[in-house]
Amino acid sequence: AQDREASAQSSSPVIAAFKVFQQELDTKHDKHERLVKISRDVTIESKRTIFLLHRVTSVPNAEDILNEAELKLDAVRQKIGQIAEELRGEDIFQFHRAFTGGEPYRSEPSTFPTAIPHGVVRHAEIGGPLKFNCRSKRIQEYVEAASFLHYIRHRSLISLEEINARLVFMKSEKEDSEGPADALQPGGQVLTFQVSPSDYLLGVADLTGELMRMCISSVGNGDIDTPFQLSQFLRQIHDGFSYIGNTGPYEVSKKLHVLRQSLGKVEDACYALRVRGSEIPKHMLADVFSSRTTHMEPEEGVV
Amino acid sequence: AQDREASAQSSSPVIAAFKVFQQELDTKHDKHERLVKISRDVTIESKRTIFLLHRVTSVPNAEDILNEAELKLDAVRQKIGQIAEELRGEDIFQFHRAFTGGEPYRSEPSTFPTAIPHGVVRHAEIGGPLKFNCRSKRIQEYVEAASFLHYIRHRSLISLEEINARLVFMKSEKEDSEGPADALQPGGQVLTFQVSPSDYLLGVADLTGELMRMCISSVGNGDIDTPFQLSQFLRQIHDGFSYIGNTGPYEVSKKLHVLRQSLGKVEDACYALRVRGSEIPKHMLADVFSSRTTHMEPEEGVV
Amino acid sequence: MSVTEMFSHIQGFLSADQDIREDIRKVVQMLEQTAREILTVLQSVHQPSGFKEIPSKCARARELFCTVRTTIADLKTKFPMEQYYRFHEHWRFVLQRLVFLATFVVYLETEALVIREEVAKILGIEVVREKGFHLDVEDYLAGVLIMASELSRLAVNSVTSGDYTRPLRISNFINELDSGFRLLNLKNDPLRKRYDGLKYDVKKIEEVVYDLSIRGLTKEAETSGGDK
Amino acid sequence: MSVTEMFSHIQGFLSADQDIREDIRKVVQMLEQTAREILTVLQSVHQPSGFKEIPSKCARARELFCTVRTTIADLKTKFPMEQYYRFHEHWRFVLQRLVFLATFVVYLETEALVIREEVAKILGIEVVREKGFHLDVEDYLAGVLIMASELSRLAVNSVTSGDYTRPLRISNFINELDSGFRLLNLKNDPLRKRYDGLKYDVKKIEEVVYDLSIRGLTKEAETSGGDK
Amino acid sequence: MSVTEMFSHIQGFLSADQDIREDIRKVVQMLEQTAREILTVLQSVHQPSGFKEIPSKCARARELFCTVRTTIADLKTKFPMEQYYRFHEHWRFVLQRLVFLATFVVYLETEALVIREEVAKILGIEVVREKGFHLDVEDYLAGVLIMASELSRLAVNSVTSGDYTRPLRISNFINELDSGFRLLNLKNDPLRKRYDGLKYDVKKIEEVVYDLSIRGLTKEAETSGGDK
Amino acid sequence: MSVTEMFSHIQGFLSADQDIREDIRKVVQMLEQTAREILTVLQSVHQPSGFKEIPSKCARARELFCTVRTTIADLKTKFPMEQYYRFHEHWRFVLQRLVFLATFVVYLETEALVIREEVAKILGIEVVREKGFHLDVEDYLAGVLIMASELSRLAVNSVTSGDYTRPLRISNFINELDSGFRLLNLKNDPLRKRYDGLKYDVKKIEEVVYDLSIRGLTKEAETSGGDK
Amino acid sequence: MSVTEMFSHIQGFLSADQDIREDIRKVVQMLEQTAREILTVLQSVHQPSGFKEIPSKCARARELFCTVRTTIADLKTKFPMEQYYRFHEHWRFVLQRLVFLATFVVYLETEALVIREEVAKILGIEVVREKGFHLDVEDYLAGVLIMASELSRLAVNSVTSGDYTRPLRISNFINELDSGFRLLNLKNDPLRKRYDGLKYDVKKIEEVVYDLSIRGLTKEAETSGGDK
Amino acid sequence: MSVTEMFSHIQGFLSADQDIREDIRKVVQMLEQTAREILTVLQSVHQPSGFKEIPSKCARARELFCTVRTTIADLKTKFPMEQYYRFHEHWRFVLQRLVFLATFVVYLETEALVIREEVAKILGIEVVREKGFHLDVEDYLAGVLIMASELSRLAVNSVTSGDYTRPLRISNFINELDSGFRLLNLKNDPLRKRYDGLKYDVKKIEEVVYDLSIRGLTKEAETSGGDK
Ligand SMILES: [Mn+2]
Ligand SMILES: [Mn+2]
Repeated sequence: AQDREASAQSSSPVIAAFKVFQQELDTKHDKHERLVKISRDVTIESKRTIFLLHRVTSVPNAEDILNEAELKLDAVRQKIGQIAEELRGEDIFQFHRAFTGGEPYRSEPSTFPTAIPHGVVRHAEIGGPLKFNCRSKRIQEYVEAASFLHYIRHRSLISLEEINARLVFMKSEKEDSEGPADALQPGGQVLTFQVSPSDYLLGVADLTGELMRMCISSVGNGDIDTPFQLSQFLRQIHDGFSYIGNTGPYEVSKKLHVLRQSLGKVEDACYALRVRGSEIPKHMLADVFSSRTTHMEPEEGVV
Repeated sequence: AQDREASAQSSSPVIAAFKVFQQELDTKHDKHERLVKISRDVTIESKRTIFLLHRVTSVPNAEDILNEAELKLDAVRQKIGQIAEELRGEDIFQFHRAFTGGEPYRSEPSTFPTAIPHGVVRHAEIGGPLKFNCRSKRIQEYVEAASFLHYIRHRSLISLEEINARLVFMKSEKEDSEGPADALQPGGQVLTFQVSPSDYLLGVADLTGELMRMCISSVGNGDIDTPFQLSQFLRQIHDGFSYIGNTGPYEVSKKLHVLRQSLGKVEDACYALRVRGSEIPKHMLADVFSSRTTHMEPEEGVV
Repeated sequence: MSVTEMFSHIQGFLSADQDIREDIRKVVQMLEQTAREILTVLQSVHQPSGFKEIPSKCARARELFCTVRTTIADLKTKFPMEQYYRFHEHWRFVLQRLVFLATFVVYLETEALVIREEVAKILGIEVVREKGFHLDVEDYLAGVLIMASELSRLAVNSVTSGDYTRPLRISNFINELDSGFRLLNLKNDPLRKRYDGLKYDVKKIEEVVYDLSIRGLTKEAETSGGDK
Repeated sequence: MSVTEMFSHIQGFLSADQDIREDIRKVVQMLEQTAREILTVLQSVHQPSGFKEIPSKCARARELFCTVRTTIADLKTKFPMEQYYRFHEHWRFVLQRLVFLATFVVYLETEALVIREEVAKILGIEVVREKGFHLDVEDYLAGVLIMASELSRLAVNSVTSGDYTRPLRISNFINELDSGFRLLNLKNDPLRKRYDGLKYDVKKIEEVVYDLSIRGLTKEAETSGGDK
Repeated sequence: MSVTEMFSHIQGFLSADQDIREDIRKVVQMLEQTAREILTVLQSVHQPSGFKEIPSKCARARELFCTVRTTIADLKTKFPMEQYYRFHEHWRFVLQRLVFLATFVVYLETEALVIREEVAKILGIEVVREKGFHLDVEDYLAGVLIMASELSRLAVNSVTSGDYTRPLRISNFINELDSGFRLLNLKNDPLRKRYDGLKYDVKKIEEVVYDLSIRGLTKEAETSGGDK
Repeated sequence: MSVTEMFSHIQGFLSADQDIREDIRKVVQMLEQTAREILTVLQSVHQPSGFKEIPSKCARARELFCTVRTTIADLKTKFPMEQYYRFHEHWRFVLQRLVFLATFVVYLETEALVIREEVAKILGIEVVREKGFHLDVEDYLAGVLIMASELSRLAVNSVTSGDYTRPLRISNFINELDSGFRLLNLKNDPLRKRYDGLKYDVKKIEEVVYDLSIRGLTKEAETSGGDK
Repeated sequence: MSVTEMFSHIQGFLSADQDIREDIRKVVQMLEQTAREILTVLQSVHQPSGFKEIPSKCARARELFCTVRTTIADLKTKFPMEQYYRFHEHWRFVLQRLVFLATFVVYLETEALVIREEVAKILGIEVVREKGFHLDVEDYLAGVLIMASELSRLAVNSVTSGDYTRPLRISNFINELDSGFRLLNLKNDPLRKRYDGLKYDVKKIEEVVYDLSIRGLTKEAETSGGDK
Repeated sequence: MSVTEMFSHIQGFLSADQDIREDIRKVVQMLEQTAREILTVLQSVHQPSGFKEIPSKCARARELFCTVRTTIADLKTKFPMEQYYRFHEHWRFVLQRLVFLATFVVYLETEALVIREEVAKILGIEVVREKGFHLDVEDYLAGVLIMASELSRLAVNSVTSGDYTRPLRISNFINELDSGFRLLNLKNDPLRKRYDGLKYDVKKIEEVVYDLSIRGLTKEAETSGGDK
């Protein structure tokens, strides 16, 4: 559509230069659109996994749910693999590129007042479209889901290394458009995706909210061990975050407040259990709950 | 509908007391609703008058419009008379009552931090429904309209006393439900409505925005005297407000900024006229415009 | 009159107004001070040992209300009475606090809701608008709602102090209050917002009564409470 | 059509819109009034004496729903139906309250969750968007969640009134609701926030059940509750 | 229907809504693309050489409006028509841009204000709400105001290109528009704000006319402009 | 002096100021680091096993306060002392945290409120303004209020750990603090806001004591707690 | 020292502080009053007739600065000097206004930038921090920037009053100021924000000069302005 | 690995990152300083006498770009090159300023748009991402847009200096730029926002050309401009 006008001016070197820019920008935009699409799925599927995992507190056979969650997370990892693949041609060594935008330094320049002045209205910074903020939120969502599953399985905190270890991909076959020659290169075709420490940290911070929800549900379902375990675990995470304090990324301090509230709710729940439990001996307590659980099973067993 | 439950408890002195409160509050609410309805008309009609007055710059016979505006304002005054009437039984000497809410001290307690603490969430101040904020805005709107008309007629600022002098009402006849005996009382049945100095001031502040619009329109319509007159007048008002500074009601300082912008726009318009006018001798300038005006008249004359 | 003259004229109005407000603020600060003192006196009822002292504490509070009356008398002199609502915001907050304190004292003394007329008398003010410095219904009701919240706290602390009958009486009283408020057609105003808080107080007290019920302590209470 | 004519014509449109909103507001106020009355009727179930009266109270509430249907019928006449979402915000709040009241009445009558179709019928509105004034899924769910919170309060007060079976039944019901909500993929919207509150209702009810269990009152309940 | 079934059913509703919004967004992006292309075509009228090409450029723009109609036709299929206002925000901005472009094309062709009915036809949509995807008055007026601002720029560039008659014609046209808007009782909404900008456009054009007048270029224009 | 010379001169001032602030920021970061370490040490009291370790943890915290004193001594050298308030904002936050930590340590050791003079000594600073780097009353009070909130958490966790006497002692302590604060005439400042939070802490702790009372656990506590 | 004693003691501190602030506020209000009067005097230069009166207006303003000096002398007595920055916020705003007024007076008199030392003398305060109540560099610069903005207004109004030479002189002055500011390494603070505004003033004045140039009015100015 | 260990592990990462950022910030401050100096040199072109000095000023600016290259070379050593985008935000702003300055210098020298490759060379950086520290298209375009705004100012000041041909040349140049930008499919990003500002620059320059046209000064310019 723009050809006509453009051709009229095609002699101009400026227009010629801008045609090159047009191509470069469009290529970026397209890749960006693809990445957004893929990574949106990462969010959605991670959120669904978390939702699914919450059912663990109310069904008799948790293992089924854990397996289903594992499958869902496999699919998410596939998507992350696609992102890595997508970025491979761009920047062969590091894949931070598409995710640095998620570092706090973009959205909150006020933490670095020297580098990015505020007042200049017309001279505000101009960002490339590829380094946007939301994508790393998506990776944080994956961290949240993966660490939630890990906690339910192992009752421990997954490490950054463990997270990253599962984000190593073999070159996917569908990319054959680049020619089979690539695939023949010996040993080189391994893609890795590195979750940044900040994203890991923020994902773990979000995890605490889910753990709090799980604790409340557990109490609601008569599970008396989980809350105490959770309060211990949450306290450790809370102490960890206190230790990092305001040296971490900007959002951490914001999330610290929510984390503190979650911890308070879990501590309150443990307190309530203890106080109520104080009225009869402990062994009886367990009886009470086990009888209640069996009482409820028939209904739930159908699911 | 509530009778049944209420009757069951009618023996309770608490319920009895609350029935009294119910009546008192409902009476207030009803009066409030009526006042809101009347004073909403005050706003709407004042705004319409201002709108109408703006046409003065574009039509040949301004007098018609001024008379129409005068009629509209008479109607507004009627409404204000109704408000005064409505409040008469309430508070025989002063009618500030229904309008104090419009004083800034309600909406912005921060200016009086001692009296009205902020932090106490559950103990926030509780206001009666009758003293709400918007009503004096409505009176300000009337001040704006009345002073606009006055300016166009007399090229001067209407005083608070002149405003209030036109808000003296004889007891309206429709209130005969109160018995004719009232009407017979000699000389006593005069109602006055007092616009507060703050409302006057804020109305005048708003006037400046309309004057700026009028100035821009005047330039647009080739009127070269009005802008210079207006800039003089606006400067006087601006100096007046500067003189009052932050000793006035809270909103004044907020409006001062807008006022300054309006003055700047008017000064720019005068500047533009002067600069353009500098290119030919003054008497020719007048010719140019008068020829243009006649050129346009035939079309507009139809309206 | 020139524009400049008109503005100095208006400026005169404004300064006079500011002076009045300054005077009012000072008196209101004194009222707040006394209100805080009364509160401190009454806080002791939440202490385990506090129940026995209720009569003496109430007496002490009543004394302090003398000071309140004197200060309010002073406040009345600071502005023309027919402009009550012009300056209402300045004392509205403290007035509601004082209503709370007055209703709380009377509740402690009689376990009944004190009527508006009585509160007005305690504060040395009028009920009817036309008569001068008066107590608005809304301010009265706001004070009553603050008291309701204090009573939910009292219910909790009564149990701690081993008094199992008081929560039941408080529960009845609060339920009656709640029914009363439900008769009112509250608009979307601050009073409505505060009334929404009453639900939490009702719920809290219901839970206290529940705790007593399930442990059979209410029966005990009924028995022993009969001779109260 | 001259420019002037065209603009006069347009002015007509603009005024009409404001009038519509004014009309809607008035009807919505009437709906709020009736909703409050229904609530007052139903509140009595929390009273010790209230359980026996449930049938009569529900009947009374059902009567008031007639008024609701009439008022909503009136509301429908105030604007063209295809502009439902243009004015949705005006009645969203009261609609959710009415859903709560309807689901609560039906729960009290049948101890079952009333489906959306049924609620729509009680309110005299549609389920399917295309058919006109309808009940959005989100509004239905919001109303259900308000009811859940009311039920946790009911569980507490049942015990106070000596009814030990009701909490168990409520517990089962709420657990089923909770399972249902878990099936939904809620975004981070107001509904999600409200749903998070459900967990606390579940917890509260569970604590009541627990309190009954450790005292052996559930067994008593099962025995005596059999004849319900 | 069991609670579980019901909730699965509801989940379907919620997903569907998100899908609709996603679909709408995509089509709207295509509309924005075409709008930009039309703008590029029309921009050339500001060039010195551009005036002669107006007919051909308008023709080209008209062709692109075919694409607009096709895309809007596609947009209409993405959601049930009675939910127009549910999703209005998604296309409001681009719709106003398209109105601007349509009114600008027609102005260039005929130097007259195109009425809403005609704009609606160019965009392939309705005028009357009831009939489906339509053009709101507010959106129409917003588009007209964008055009007014473009015309003030055109007046300036006409002079640069040596066309001294066009500014006079634009001046009359804009004055008529301004009179039209004065008939409207605009609230303090975005439209009012945009309308305030019109005064500056009027002023700018008037200054151009003034500049021409004092140099006697308007008479020249009247003479030479007669053969237009 | 030319304009250029004057501005170069001024730039000298500005750079010097920026350097000072840079220096202060670095030292303050170190203080924050140490404060975080002390907090980590003290957090362990919330652990079930933490009560026995209180003495050793407090001793460890006391050691870290040596580092605090050294760092603050360093901070004092970074700017002229009469400009304390020029740079106050830089360290105000961490200073309040340190006050909290100091008052918390002393509370854990002695269950008493440490006075300002003592806190100043622990931090190695002055009490009197004129003497140099000092502890403002407001900062001291802010720190005390942070501790109050930590104590309400401690009361909860004590019960979880099976210590039923501590909440009673905390309750008394907090009530005393509350009475103290009621003596203050706080303005509408951050401190006032924080003080409003104290009411919630008081209420929270009262509810803990209530929960213990109604289950007879306070008597148990009194018996077993007698030998404390 | 008991908790009560300690808090009474602290209350003493707080009252003293509040009293100081109250005293400062009163004096600052007087300063604001005088500043407003000076402004009113100087505003007249924007009037068409104002240029001739510049000398007499400046003289009048100089007289009012005597009052300023007296009032500031009074202000100095209200607080211990080493706490200058503790209360800085109270007078910072008015101080910047006064700097603006002083620099503006001197500009009108001499068309030159007055240095900080001179401004300090006009206000009767120190330049060097250590010596007492002084003029901070930042406050001086802020005042200068307010003046720059006033000058851009003056350039416009000069033209309106038929003085075509003044804008040229203002343009040179402002450009020099701009170069001066470009020497400064401003942080992201309020000053930086205000400095960004200077760019707009520069541009505005350049456009005034442009308007004069293109109409040959600067040459006219140069001719007639030569005898100035 | 315990939770504590894991967090100190992460803390290590974060500190390392902070250190790098601190280093980068310092170098970036130096770049900003030099950029400000170049700007001061180039500002003189807006002065009446400035046009003759363009060559010498450009030469001086070119010298300062040596410093820029050295500083950027230093910057490159502060972080691993493959993490360019990790730290991009720190230098993005100053880089865009430097691009502006480079394109402005070249425009003054040649009146042509300097291509990205050339700008990269002037700054001593790469064009291709893979090769190291490079110049993003977006940053290049942003710098070009800042220059466009500076050119609109230059057009105004050219007229003041009596150069009537330059505005025409600038107008053509800017129009070409505008066409170029319209080819780009800009998303809703900061670049898009800044591009929206270009419209104002185009309009401003059009008005300057208009002013020249209506006074017949363009013809004069064309005649005398031919020998340029
Ligand atoms: Mn989450
Ligand atoms: Mn207005």
